[in-house]
Amino acid sequence: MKNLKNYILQIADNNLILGQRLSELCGHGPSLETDIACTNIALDLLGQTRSYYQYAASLENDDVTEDDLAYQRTEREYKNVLLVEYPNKHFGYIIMRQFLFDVFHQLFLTELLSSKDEQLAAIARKGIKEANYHVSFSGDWIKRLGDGTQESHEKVQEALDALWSYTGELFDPSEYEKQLIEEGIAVNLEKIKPIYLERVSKLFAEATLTIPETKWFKKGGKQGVHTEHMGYILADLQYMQRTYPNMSW
Amino acid sequence: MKNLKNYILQIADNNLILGQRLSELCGHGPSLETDIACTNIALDLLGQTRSYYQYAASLENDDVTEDDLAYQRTEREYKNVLLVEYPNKHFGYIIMRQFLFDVFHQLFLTELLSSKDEQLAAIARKGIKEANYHVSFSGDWIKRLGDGTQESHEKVQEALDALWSYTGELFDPSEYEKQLIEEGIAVNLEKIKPIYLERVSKLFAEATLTIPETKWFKKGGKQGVHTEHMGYILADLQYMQRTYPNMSW
Amino acid sequence: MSDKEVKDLEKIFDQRIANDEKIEPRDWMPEKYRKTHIRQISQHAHSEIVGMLPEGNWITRAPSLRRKVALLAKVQDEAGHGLYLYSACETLGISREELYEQLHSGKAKYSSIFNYPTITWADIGAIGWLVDGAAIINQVPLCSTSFGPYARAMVRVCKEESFHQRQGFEIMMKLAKGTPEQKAMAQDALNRWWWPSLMMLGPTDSESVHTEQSMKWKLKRKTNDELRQQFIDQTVPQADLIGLTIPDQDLKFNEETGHYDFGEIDWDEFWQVVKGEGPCNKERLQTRVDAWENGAWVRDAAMAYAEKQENKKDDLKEAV
Amino acid sequence: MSDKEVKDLEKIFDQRIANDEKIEPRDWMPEKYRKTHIRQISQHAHSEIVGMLPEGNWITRAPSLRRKVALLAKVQDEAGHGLYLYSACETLGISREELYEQLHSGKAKYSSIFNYPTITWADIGAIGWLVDGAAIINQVPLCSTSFGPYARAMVRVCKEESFHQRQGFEIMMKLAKGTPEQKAMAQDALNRWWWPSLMMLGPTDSESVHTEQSMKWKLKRKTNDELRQQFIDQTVPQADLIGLTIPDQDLKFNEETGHYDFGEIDWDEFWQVVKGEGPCNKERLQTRVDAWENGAWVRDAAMAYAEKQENKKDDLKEAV
Repeated sequence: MKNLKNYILQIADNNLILGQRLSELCGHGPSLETDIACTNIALDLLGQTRSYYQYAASLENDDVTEDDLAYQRTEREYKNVLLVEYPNKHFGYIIMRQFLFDVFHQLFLTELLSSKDEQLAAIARKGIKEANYHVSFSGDWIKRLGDGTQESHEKVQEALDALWSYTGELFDPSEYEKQLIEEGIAVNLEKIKPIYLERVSKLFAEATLTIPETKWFKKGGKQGVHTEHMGYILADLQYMQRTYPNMSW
Repeated sequence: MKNLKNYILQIADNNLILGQRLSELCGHGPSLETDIACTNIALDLLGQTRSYYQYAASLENDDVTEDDLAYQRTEREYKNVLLVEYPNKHFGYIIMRQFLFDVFHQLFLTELLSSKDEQLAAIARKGIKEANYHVSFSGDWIKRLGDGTQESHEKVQEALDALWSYTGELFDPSEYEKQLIEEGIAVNLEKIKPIYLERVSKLFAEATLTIPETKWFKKGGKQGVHTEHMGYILADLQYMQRTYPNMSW
Repeated sequence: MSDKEVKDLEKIFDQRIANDEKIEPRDWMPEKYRKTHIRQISQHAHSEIVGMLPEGNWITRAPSLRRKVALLAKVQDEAGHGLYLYSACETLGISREELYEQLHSGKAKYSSIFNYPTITWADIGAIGWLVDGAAIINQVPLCSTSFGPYARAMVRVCKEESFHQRQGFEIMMKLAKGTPEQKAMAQDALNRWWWPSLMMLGPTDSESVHTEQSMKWKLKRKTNDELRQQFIDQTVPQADLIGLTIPDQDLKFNEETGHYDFGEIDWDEFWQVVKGEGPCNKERLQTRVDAWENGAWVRDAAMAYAEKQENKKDDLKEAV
Repeated sequence: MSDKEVKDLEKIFDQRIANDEKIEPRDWMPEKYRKTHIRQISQHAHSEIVGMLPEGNWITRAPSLRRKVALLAKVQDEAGHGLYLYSACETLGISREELYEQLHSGKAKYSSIFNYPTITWADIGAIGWLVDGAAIINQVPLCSTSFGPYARAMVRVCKEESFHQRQGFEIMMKLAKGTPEQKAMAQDALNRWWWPSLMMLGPTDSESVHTEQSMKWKLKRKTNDELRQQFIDQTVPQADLIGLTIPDQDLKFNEETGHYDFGEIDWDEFWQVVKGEGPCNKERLQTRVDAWENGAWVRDAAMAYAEKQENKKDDLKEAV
């Protein structure tokens, strides 16, 4: 049960933090249309977040709510991968972060459909259509930026160079994840990794982008060892709940 | 007593928030020497902040500490002027904000020396030497930037254009301030305003900078109506105290 | 065209409007009608876009997941409204770029209310309740305005605005019925947003330009002061219902007129904000300009990519 | 100069060092001595400057005013150390700009420990206690190194470092004696910083280059492994004192040697971080580069202003 709860939080935290990062953008996008599209993705991710946290909360005692899980943990208790914390330096980073996550997310949810845990499978069923849209949106933009102008090519290549070393962690199972893979509940990351690499490589080739050679990948998020950005994300995210504890909004 | 406490907080909050803004810079200055100098000013301001809060805390019951006053109020309870919240957009803004505050601060502390409140006069006595140094540091930089290169001139003029409308509030007494001015405790702002205008005008002329024509000045800080930056400043400032309440560090 | 011909066309045009017929983009219209509509519709579109910013300021700090999602969706709706309205405006022969240029240069205006800062969570409730409330009162009559694309856009906008207004009121109600701190937060927001909301309905009739012409074109059906009275009459009982106090000592129900009498509005503040010296005017505009300028390379890339794809298609055709 | 003459000078030079005389900037020195010192002193200076960043990350969030002021002062001290050390390095005939250029291009190294993130307040304690502790062990012998300016800079640095180390230990002690959450925070920081601190003392002797030459020039007095043992022997009892557990299952006092035996260091991680792939290498360097580039216009302005003032003086002289 503890493993399951940790696993749900791990999935949910990815969505929460990426949704939070995207929602910082709302009103600041490069065009109204992209602004609306990025907000849509944020809304999808936060919607899924709520389903996961509600499920995780149901595994605890009756007093625990989705908001307790979203807002009341300390930084070391969040289990999201480091990739989703990366700042919105410019639109190239935003889209690259999104694409690297979306391809994973689509494969992940597709596998989660056949989880032995019915609740997780049900959440995945709802999420997969959204993930399909996300990957097509971010993938299209990777092509536009990669094969657009010289400037856009350089900017999105710079983002790929910076972000690629964060992708290893997506496929690096935590201890509780390993056990749940054995039990047929968690997604077998080894299975989806080669498909991931194939898909992103194909699209990057089309977008005239080059994956940097990387010997060492960054990790730590699943163990709660985050980047220095995380503290600032949480300071804003938790501001109200921390400043006005135990109130209902 | 309530008026006095509010007045002390008003002074202290200016120092705290400006000190906080300056300390964001530490490690990011345009040169090691300016980095060290800005940190020095931040240290002076935060040191004074502590004296004020300790004094204000002593007016309450024994349980209240300087940290309660610094960290445990809500945004609407902080009384600093809006000027000190302005973000560190670039070094021109940092120095302009500093200079506009420092000239005021020096005049203010000089007057506070003769406050009927001995404790305030004592704090002013300690602070005045520091303020003298601050105004000479920021004034020198205003000259360098204003009369340096074309680029630096434009940048610091841009900062002056943006910040000038925040200076009116420095001389706009709050209700409790007015009463304390009557009682000879608070600084008579009308007295120092013309000297302020003369001093800054003289230095700006030397620095080849132009004060923008301004009919309306911004205010609200003394009444706790801050800029939208304030919430984010407090989210970081209060993070630890809010996340881990009632602990000693 | 001779002056006489133009006069005749104008007569027919006026008659069509009087008959409640819709004017469509391809129909003949007087130049002044076109210009006035470009000004008003774009101003309205700009208000939606700039209006995203004060509320957007609380998305990352919303106090619960439910509120966060609702707020994000609301701000997104405003982007959508901006999109409809810019499209309606473009049918009058002006490009989106030109419209943005007018906004960014300060030539075009947007609703002054968005130059106030959102400093507590309750401000999000107050904006939904009061600002959207006043907007609806301004906008409902526009659903049957004479220019077709504008009228149709307004039908969609108003539907969503009503939803937003209820949502805002619900936030306020929840706060007003919450802890003492929450109630104080709600009251404080009402105190700060009440007067600016009244100003949203425009300058008082004696100061207002354009009114007569706008009435004829159905860009306006009631005067500013009538709309303001309607807003007050509608809102005061809502405040009573949730136990909040309208910050106006002169506010009193007048049994004779059946309306609330109210205190004097600080028109000096109104003009200060309209003239660009409100608390956030500079920041709001700068934020829009920054978003646009920082996005230039992205828009250029999309254009360059589309061209490349087009060329590829052409090459393919030639090869066939 | 003939080879023979150089050899003679070298002999005298070596003798002076052996006699514990100080070498001063204007003295003759072998080119290799100069180069090695530029490398080591600048690396040391860069470490101070980059080292400001992980701790600087907590200044705005320090949990009390007292801690905030102390931390700010500490980070400022590091800037001061950087300043002394750059000055010492400049006496060897290299400019500050060149030194920065070496840092920014990745040619020069800085201490790898600063490529780990500070993710809780306890990390500030751990850095003071462990990282400054290890630094002191590295640095104390340098107070009597052969190159005068370096030795004198180190005297000042070491004095302040000891103060910082006590301050860090005091933060840890306070946490360890605080609430269970605080104690857990302290233990967690110790767990994360322990091994990187051991790595700070450099690669194990068999992997270490430069050692022999450095010993001769008194840039080194003990081997890396000896220093590491000294650090461990000194630190373990301190951890015991405040009730924290060193995260090493193999750690055990060896009655025979009088030292602590300890577990194996993950040298793979060490080389990963040294080679630029640690958690924060890219961010740290980018932050320094950004600060430098964003400051260019400020430095240019200061220069231009100084020139103008100089010209004015000259004009004045001519006029007289």
